[in-house]
Amino acid sequence: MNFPAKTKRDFKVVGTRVARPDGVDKVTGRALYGADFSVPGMLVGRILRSPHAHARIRNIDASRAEALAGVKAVVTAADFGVPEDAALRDIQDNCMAREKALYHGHAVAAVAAKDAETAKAALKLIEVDYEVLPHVTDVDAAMAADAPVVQEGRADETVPEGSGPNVTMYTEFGHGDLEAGFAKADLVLERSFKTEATHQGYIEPHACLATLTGGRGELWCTTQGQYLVRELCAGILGMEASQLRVTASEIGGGFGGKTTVFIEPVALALSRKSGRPVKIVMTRSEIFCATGPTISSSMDVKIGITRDGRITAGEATLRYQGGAFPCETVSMGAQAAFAAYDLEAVRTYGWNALTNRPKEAAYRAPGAPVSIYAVESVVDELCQEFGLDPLEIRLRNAARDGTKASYGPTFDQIGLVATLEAAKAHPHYTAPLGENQGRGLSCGFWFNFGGNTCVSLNLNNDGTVGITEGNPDIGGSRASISMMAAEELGIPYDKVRTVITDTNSLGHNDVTDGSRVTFAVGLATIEAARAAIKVMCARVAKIWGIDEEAVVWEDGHAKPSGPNAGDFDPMSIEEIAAIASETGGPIAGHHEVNAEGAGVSFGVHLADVEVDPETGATKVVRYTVFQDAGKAVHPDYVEGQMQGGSVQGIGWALNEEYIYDEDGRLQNAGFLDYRIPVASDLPMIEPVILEIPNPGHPYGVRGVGETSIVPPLAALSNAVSRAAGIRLHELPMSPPKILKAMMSKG
Amino acid sequence: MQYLKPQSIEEAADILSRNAGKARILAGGTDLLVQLKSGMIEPEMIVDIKHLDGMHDITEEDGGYRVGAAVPGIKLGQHAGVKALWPGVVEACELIGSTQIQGRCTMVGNLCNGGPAADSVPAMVAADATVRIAGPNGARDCAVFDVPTGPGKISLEPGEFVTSVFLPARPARASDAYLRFIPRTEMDIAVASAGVSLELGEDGTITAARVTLGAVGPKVMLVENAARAIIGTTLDDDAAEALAAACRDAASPIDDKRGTVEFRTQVAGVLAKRAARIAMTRAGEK
Amino acid sequence: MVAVTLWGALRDQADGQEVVEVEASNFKELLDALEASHPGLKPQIERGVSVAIDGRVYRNSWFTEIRPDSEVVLMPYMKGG
Amino acid sequence: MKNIHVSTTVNGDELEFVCAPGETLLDSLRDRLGLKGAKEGCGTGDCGACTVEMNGEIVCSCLVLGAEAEGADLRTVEGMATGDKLHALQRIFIDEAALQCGICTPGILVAAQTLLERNPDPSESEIRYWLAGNLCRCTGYDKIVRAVQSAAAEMRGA
Repeated sequence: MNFPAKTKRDFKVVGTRVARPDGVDKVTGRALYGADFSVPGMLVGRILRSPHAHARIRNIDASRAEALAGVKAVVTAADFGVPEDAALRDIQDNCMAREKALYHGHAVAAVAAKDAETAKAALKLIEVDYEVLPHVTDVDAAMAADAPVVQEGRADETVPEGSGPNVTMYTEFGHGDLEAGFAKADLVLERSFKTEATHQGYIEPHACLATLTGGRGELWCTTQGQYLVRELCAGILGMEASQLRVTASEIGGGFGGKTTVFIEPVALALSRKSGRPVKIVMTRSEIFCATGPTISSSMDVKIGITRDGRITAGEATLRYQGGAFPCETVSMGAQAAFAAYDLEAVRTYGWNALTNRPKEAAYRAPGAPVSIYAVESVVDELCQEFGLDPLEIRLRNAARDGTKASYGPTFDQIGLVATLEAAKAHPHYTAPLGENQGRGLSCGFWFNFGGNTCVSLNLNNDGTVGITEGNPDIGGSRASISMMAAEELGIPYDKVRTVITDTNSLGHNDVTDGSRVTFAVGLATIEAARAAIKVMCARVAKIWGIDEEAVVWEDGHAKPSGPNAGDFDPMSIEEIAAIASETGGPIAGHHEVNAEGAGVSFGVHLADVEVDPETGATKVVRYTVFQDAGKAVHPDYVEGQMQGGSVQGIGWALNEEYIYDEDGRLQNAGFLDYRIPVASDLPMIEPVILEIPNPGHPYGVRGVGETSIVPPLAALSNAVSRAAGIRLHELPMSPPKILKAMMSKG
Repeated sequence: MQYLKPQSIEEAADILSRNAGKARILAGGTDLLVQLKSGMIEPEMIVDIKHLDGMHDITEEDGGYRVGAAVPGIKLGQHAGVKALWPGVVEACELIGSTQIQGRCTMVGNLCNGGPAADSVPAMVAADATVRIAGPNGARDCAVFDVPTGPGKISLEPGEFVTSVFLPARPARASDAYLRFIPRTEMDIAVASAGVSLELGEDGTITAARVTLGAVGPKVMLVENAARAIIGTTLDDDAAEALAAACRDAASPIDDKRGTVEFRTQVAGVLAKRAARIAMTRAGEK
Repeated sequence: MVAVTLWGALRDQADGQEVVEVEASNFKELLDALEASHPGLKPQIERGVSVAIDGRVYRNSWFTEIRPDSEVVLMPYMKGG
Repeated sequence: MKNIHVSTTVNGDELEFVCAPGETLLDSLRDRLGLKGAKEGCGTGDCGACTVEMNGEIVCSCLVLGAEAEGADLRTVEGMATGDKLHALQRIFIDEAALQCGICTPGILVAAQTLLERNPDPSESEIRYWLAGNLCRCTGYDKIVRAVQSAAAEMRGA
C-alpha cells in the first residue's frame, strides 16, 4: 500500500497533545490491572520452583500437599499433554518443567488453595526428588564442545558439524569482499565484547485469574496480546480457541516481556482440576528468576577505516544465549548490527547457545542494542585513534536512501542522515564539558513491524463514535487511535472513544509489540473510518437522490462534490447518525488487515557523563535523543517512548545485569540489587522528534517504541571512554569495572 | 502467628524472654516485613513496641540526645538540635532507603538487624554512641560498637531489646560526617561506607578523631590507625592520604554481587578521606 | 524470473548460491518456488521467513506482488518487543 | 488470637476491618477495604507502587502491617480528587503525559502530594530525590518531574 498524497496533509487532530481517555481512571486508582480483579470463590495459586540451575526430576510426591486442608488442586507437568509443535512445547515446558528443571526458578509444580498461607504451606509439602546436573550460564562456556548439555538435539540444520552441543542455530548476513575492504583500510581494529542479560523490569507483576470448568474457559490477565495468550493456552490445554475467552487487563508495562505466557496455562490447569477460579500473581523474585529476560552476549567486531574516515569493511561475530530453549534473537542482532552504515563489504555471523537460564522473551528491539553497542564502540574507538569527529564520521558513512542495507535490501526512505544533521545542529553537540566529563554519540536502528489487526468503528445515534480494537494500551495508544479516527472523520477528538476488547469480540490481533500499534492499528482505524464514511455518503446520496460518487466527506459533513452534484446543505455526522434507522440501519465501518510496510526507524543519541575519578561512579549529566518518528500522532507519547527507551538503555549500560553464582542461582532477583534507574540518577531527557513520513502509512506514521533503547549502550560507553580515558568492552559499566580500568591505566 | 502490643517495656521484655527465638520486635518494620514475606523468618509472634513510652521521643540529656527506638529517619532529620550536634549521624540515618522507608526505618532497627552495610551504624560508632537495652533483668547501656557481632548477629541476650540510642555531648569545634558508596544515587545497600567524627583544637588542628568503616568487614570497623593518622594535623593532603591508606589496610571485605574486594578496599579509603574533609569543614565553621 | 538474494546462512542450503532465480509473481509463489528448487531451504521456510521487496519488509503476506525487476531479499521472520 | 480488628481513618472516613496478624497494610487496603489504587510491584519496599500516607508520612504499605493501622490516619490515591474534581497533580499528570502504563502513578501521586504540601516550591533535584523510591520504567521520569513542577507552580498560584 502507498499513501503518498495524504502524508503532506494539514492535520487538525493528529499532532496535537490531547488528554488520554484512560487518564482519569489511572490517576484515581480505578484502573484495573492484572492483580486487581477478583471473583467469588477464587482460589490462590502458587508455584513451586527449582532451587537448582539444572536437575533431572526423578519424582514429585505431592500427596502430603494434596492432603493439607484447604488445598484444592496440585498440578505438575503430568497434568499437561505434549504438544506436537516444538515452539509451543518449549513454551509449555517453560511454564512447567517436564523431565528436567532447566534453570534456577523453573516451575516444577503448582497448587491452588483457599488462601495464600495455605498455598505457601502446601508448596513446602511437595517433595521433589532432584538429580542435580552440571550447569552452564555463561554464553562462551555454553558454546564449548565439552559444555554441560542443556537439552539434546536442539540444533537446526544451519549449525555446522563439530559445533558444541548447546549450539542451536547459526546465521550469516552481509555482502561484498571483506578481505579487499580491510586491505583498503589504514587501520583495522578488532575488539571483543560481553554484555549481561537485562530484564524489562515492568513494575506490574504477571497476574491472571483463570476459570476453566466444563471445557469452557475465561481468563483475565495482564498481557501485551490477549489473542496470543488464547492461542498458546488453548494449544497447551488442548482446547479449541472458541472455548477460551481472554480479556486483557490494563497493563503495567511490558516492553516485550508480556508477549508470551508463564502462569496462565498453569492457572487454567489448576482451575480445571479444582473446578474453581484460580488467581496467580507472581512475586518480584519469581519475575526475575522465571520470566523472560533478554539475551546475554559475547561478540567480536572488526572494522577498517581510512585515515580520512571512510569505513572500508565491517565484520561481527555474535554469540547470544537466550536461556534453556532455542532462541533466534541473534538473527535480529546480526541484521541490525551495521544497519546505520553504507558499506561495500560487511558480514555478520550469529550463533545461539542454550544455557541454564530462563527462556528469553522479547525486550524492546530484541537483539539490536548489544550488537549495535559493539559496532558503535569500535567506530568510536577508530575515531579516537585518528582524531576524527564521531558525528562527521557517521554522516560520512551513513546509510541513506538507496543504500544496500547490511542485512540485504535497499533502503527506500530513511531518516538517518536527517537525524545526524539534527544532532550536529543541536546546541548539545558543541556545549562545553566540565572536568571529568565526556560526550558520547551512538546511532540506533530498529526494523518496526505491522501485522494482523482488526478494528471496528461504530457510529452512535448521537453522532459520536465508538472504536473497538484488540491491542492492549501500554503507553497511550487509545488516545492516538481515537485521534486518527477523529482526523479521518473530521470530528473532534472527544467525540471518539476507543476500547480494547476481549478475544471474542474481534478477529485475531497480533501482540502489542514491534512498535506496531500506532502504525498498524492506526492504519486499520483509518480504513475503518473510510468504510464508515462510504456508508454515510451512500445514505446521504439516497436522501439527496444523487449518485454516491457525487457526495464527498469533509470536516465531519457529507457535501455535494461540486456545483454539478446539486445544491444541498451539508449534512453533519450527527444528522446522519440521528436518522440511521430510517436510512438503512446502524452505521459502522471495520477493517481487518495484515499490515505490512512499517518502515524502519533510526535514532541518534548524545550523552554527557561525569566519571568520579576516585570511585568510577558515572553520572549522566545531559542526554538528548534524536529520532525519526514519521508523523508523530501524539507528540507527548512519542517523546515518552523516546525518553523511556533511553533510560532503559542507560540502565543497561551502567548497572543492570543478571548475576549468577557458582551454582547457577540468580543472586539479584529483586529491585534492590537489580538496579533500574531511579529518578535521582537522571537528568531531563531531551527529545527531538524528526518527522520523515513513512510512505507505507496513510498519515506517514512509523513505529517509535523500540529504537530508543538501542543507542544508549554505546553512547554511554563512548562518553565514559572520553570522560575517564579508558574504554570498557563489557556491560554493564558498573563502578568496580570502571575504577579497575582507571587504576590499571594509572 | 500473633501480633502483640505489650503495654510496658517490662511486659515486652517478659514476652521476649519467654518466647526466645519465637518472637520478633516490630519498630519500623522495614526489614522485618521483608524477612517475613520472603520466608527468611517465621516467628510465632510479632511484638510491636512503637507505642511504648519514650519510643518516639528525642530528648536532651547531659548535653547530648537520647533517641527513642521507634524514631524514624525522617523525624531525626527534622530535629534541628540533633542535626546541629551530630550532622553525620543524621545524614547516615537519612540515607537508609527511600522517602517511604524514611517514614518508618529506625537507627535501632538498622543496628539490630546486624547488617554489615547498615548506614547508620558506622556514623553512630564514630559518634561513640551507646544504646540502652531493656531486658528481664532491667536496663543496661552498651556501646553501639559492641552490639553487632557479625553478619546478622548481635550481642543482645534473649529477652533483651534496645529502647533508645544516646548521642553524647561534644565540644564546640567538633563535627562528624558519613559517606557511603552506592552504584545508583538512592535505593541501594552501601558497597562501602565511612564515618568520621573529629574535634579541633584552638589552632585548628585535629585533637581527637574516630574513623569507622562499613560494608568492608563482617561488622562495623573502628579504624584507630586512621584516626591517629589525622590527629595533630590540619588534614593536609598527606594526612588525608595516610588516613585513606589506613582505611584500605583495615578493610577486609568480601566479593559479592554488590562489589569486589578490590573496589571496596579502594573506595573505603576514598570515602573516609572525603568524609574527614566534610567533618573538618563542619567543625571549622562552628 | 525473480532474483532472490538469500542471507548468508541459507546459502549452504542452496548449493552455495547467494542469488537464486525463480519464477514467481507474489510472496507465496516465491516460497513455493524456492522450496521446489532448493529443498534445503524448507526447514527455514517452515520456521518463518520474511521478504524485503524493493526495500520494504513483508513478514508473511502471501499475495504481495513481486515484479520481475523487484529487488527481492529473503529475511528471517522477526519479532519485536 | 486469629484475626485482628482494626479501626482506622482512610481518606477522612472512619473505617473498620479485620486482618490476619501477618497481613500487610497493602493487602488490607486492597482486599479488605477494596481500595486497589495502591499496587504491589515488589513487596520489599523497593518500588514505591504501594505508597500511601500514614500519619502524615509516606510509607510503603507493603512494609506496614494491617494491624498497625489501628488509630492511624491514612491517605491513598483514592482520596486525592474532591468529588469529580481532580487534584492538580492528577489533572496535570494527564495533561502533560506523565504516565504511560500508569501502574506507578498512584504511588507517585501520593508521594508528590505529600512533598508539595511540605515544600511548595521544590527544586528539580528535591523532586527527584523525594521520588527516588518510586520506580517508573516507562517514562524515564522526565515528564513526571515536569508535571510535579507544573503542579507545584499552579498550587502556589504562580
